[in-house]
Amino acid sequence: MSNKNDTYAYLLRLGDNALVLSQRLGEWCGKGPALEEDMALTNVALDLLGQARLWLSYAAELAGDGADEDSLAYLRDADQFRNVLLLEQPNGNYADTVVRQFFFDAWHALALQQLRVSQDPRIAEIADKALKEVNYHLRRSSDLVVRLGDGTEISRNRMQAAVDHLWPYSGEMFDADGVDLAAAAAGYGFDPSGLRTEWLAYVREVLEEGTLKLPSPEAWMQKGGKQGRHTEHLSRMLSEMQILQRSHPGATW
Amino acid sequence: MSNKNDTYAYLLRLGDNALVLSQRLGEWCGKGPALEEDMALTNVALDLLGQARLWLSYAAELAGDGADEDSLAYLRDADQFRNVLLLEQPNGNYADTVVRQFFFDAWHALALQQLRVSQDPRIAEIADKALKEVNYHLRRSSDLVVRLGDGTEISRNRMQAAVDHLWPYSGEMFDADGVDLAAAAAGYGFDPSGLRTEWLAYVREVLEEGTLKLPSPEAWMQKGGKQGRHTEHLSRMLSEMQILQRSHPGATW
Amino acid sequence: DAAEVRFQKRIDDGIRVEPQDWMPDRYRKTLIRQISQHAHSEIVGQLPEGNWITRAPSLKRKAILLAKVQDEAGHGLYLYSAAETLGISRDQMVDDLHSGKAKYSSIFNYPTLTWADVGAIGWLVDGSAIMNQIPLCRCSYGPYSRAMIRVCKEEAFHMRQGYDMLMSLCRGTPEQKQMAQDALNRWWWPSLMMFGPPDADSVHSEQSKQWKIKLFTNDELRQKMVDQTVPQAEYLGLTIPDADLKWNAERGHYDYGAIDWEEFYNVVKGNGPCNRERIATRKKAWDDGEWFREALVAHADKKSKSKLQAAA
Amino acid sequence: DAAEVRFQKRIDDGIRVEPQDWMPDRYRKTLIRQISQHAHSEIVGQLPEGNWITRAPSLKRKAILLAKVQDEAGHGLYLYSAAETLGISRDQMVDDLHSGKAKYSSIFNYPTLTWADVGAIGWLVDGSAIMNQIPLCRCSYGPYSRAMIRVCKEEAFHMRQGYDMLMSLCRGTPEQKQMAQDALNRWWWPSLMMFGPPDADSVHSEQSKQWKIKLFTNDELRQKMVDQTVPQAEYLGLTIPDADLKWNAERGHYDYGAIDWEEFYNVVKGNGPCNRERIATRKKAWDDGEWFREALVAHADKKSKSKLQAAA
Repeated sequence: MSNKNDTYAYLLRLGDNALVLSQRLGEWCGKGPALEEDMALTNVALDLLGQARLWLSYAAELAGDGADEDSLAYLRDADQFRNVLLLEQPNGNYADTVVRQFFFDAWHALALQQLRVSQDPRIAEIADKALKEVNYHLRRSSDLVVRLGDGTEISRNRMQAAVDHLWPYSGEMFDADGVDLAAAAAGYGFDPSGLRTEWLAYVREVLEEGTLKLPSPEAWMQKGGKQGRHTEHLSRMLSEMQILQRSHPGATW
Repeated sequence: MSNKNDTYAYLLRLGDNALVLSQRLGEWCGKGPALEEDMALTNVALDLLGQARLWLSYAAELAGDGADEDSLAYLRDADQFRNVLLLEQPNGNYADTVVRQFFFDAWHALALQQLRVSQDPRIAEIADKALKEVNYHLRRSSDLVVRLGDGTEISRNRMQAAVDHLWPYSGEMFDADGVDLAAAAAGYGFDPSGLRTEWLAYVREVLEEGTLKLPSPEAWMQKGGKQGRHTEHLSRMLSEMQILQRSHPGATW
Repeated sequence: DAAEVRFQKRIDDGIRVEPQDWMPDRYRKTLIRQISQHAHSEIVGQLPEGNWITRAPSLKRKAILLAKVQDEAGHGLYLYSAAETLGISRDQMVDDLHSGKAKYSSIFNYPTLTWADVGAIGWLVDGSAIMNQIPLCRCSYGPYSRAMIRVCKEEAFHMRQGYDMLMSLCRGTPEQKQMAQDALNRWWWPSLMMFGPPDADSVHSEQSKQWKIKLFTNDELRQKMVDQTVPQAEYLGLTIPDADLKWNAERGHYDYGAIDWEEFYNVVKGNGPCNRERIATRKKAWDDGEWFREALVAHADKKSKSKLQAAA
Repeated sequence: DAAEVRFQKRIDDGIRVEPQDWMPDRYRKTLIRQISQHAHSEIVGQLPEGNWITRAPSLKRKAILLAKVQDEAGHGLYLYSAAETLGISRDQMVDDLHSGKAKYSSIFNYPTLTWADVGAIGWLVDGSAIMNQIPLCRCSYGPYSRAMIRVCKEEAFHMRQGYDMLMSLCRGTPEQKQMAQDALNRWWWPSLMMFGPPDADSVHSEQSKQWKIKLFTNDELRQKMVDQTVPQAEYLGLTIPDADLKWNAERGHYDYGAIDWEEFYNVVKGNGPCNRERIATRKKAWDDGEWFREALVAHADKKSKSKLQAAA
């Protein structure tokens, strides 16, 4: 049962990452900077939402207390969410949205490669499906980082500001705690600290191509999201997301 | 009982006007354009909140079904709110906030003068107390309209844009329906259409002193708030305002 | 004019007009107006439903809604492309939308006040849209007719999803059912107005019919919509807000009450509840995105220059 | 220096220094730093609690919170005025805040994550603030001491309100009580850090004591705070997150665990959870308000000109 609890906690992180980022992307709907971009962004939002549903449904099964994807999404308070802080940061201008996505996609692809060979076949299966989508997300966000970085002076400045501003939220993705180590030891997950070198190398390469500067890898990093200590943004996001379920307890939609 | 229902509906309008505007003003807290202005604005928010509590408490007593000020504020959906559309409009830039306040204050003072001689002694008492506060609100917002209108070119443009943009929401305050006419007939309320001439004269005078143009009094006016048909803004405002009560049914705070 | 006669003859023979073909200037202009208006409606139409994406009450419904709004962007894209074949640029069309010169469907100037409105839009608004668009799959201008075929397939799907959403509400709690009824009350009349003014008052109609870019009259389509929708409402257990609505066995159609055309023209004129906001939202998105679009162009220029230099 | 000796003698005799009096430059600078930092703390301190005004769960609590945040703005105002008597302008102080040159209390770089945090701030943060400020009511600089008297009265009221808010939560549902415990867990250590570094590491202290602008050491005040708070937590039924906390009968005080000073210095350095956001929020408010402030000045200029003309 302790093992099941660890797996549950592990799945929540994967599901909440996808759910929270998808929710943020959904805020852009109909308001993006170009029609094609709107559609591509919604595609990413949809992929992530689909992944969130798979992770959370599996978590709900393990919890086995009548939970389902919706009760997990709509009836937990902010301190029960386990996404990394990076993903709950507000959309800001579009440069902030692109950089947030790029930092996460680069990690997400590496993470899913690990999970694809998980000893939990259900996790491996979800990761395999998700990886195909995330490879596309990463190509897209990397491409945007290059084009917007090496675009106009305005776009370079906005992108560099976004990189600098979001950088302190990038470290948490590699910060292993007990839940991660239990997952790695049991073979259904991995130790995220092992991904940092590869992530840094990739991010550095793409930023350089976009004429952007990588901030110091030794900079202080914010953390807490994976343990449920979030920024002030998450509870506001959830108040909007959850209001209907909270206002109509027990209703089916 | 039909009479009691009419009075209840009438009180909700008074209470919701005060509550919704107070909620909007609360969003500025700590973020206003100058320290003294922040404090004055919070004063107005506090006055309105106090008035809302008096009106809603009285309404709850009439409802007599265990309702109280908090159940009315926190457990009604948007279509049960009866405030005019003007007051739920977003804060915008500070000019929008000032003009929204000015249009309402000018009506509010006239309305409370009527209600102060209501044949319902409870209404008369609340109105008498509120009027003292609202006279100050009106002096303050009128003064700001003059100073910001006749300030710089930028401030005049912003103020005129705010006046033009909010103008179509001003007519609803004078639009009498069955609830108003029942109140006027029974002597506990008044017919709001009777206030329009005086309101227009006052608003015109202040705008002129602020070198601002009065839009056409014949312009098309939006309405529906008094009957529960709101703009898209209200439900968003309420999702934030109500989230804790909705998430913890039955809890005491 | 001989060319016009030949043009009309081809249309009468059911031959599609293609971009490179000669066409009368008025045909081109009418189509640009019609197609761009349709494209703008898809783009502006994202906003009322998009208003509920962040608040969708289940993850499944959220996914359906996201996909739907994305489809609308896609429809906008095909339709802008179809209009571009007539010699107008997308930037020009966007400018015309923002300046108020071009119109979009007035229905999107009504607010979405509850979650049930998302269902009602799918059922009624997409329902009316399909009724309008199915005949256009056979219209005389090739690119438009092909775009319509693709659009109609997706719209039919959206309509079923909207109906299904309302079905859940109508089988749910009393509050949910009330939400559905309230949405029907608010969306019914505007949906009927979507077909445009009564035939008697309709401009452009005769010529458009002859050119086969309009195949049924407004009133014909409106009647079809009423006939299709009444039994659907009955099945949901909802009441259509029209005291004059009743089956007319003689006509084989439902009779329905008088439409408030004053409201219609008023909303068209700019006085709807959301006209100002819809355009302001789109304009802000466009203005805020300017640096983004400029950067992509600047980057592409750099790349093509460096390719040229490499080639030289 | 004879003037300095006379100055110190007056202070030793308990005579208040007033703005027009001669004072050593370092006294002036130290006070400007201390008072403006205090003023900035009031202003920035509006933000974490202000975060919950729109979500306060009852109208009564909303009114209390609004009034409290307003009081903080008022405190900021008196304190800026007190600092201005020392020859610095408010605009200069605001600039120094925005540029990062001036500090504010690091506690406001922690986020308010639940409603219970509002109560915890009142109880613990205002509690620590009062502990710091009560002695300052007797400090040597007149305007500062008078501002402190007024501030302390209101802060004591805020502290009681915060405690009362937590009392409601602790007597409420298990979720509410958990919320209160979680808030205590997160705010306890930062509140103790508010008194500043341990005496051994504290700069400025000796001279400030001599000048009577600091009357107790950091550690003395911190001990007072612990002693006062432990029984209050017990009464609420909450557990202070310190395994080493226990009554020391010999000392007549509570012993408490080691404070993580690395965290403290890290937050002071700018790495707290909200440093960047707090300043960004204030700076945005200031920048967005520029047209407003300029307009008021422009209007006042016009009025005084027209008065002059009328008089001429």
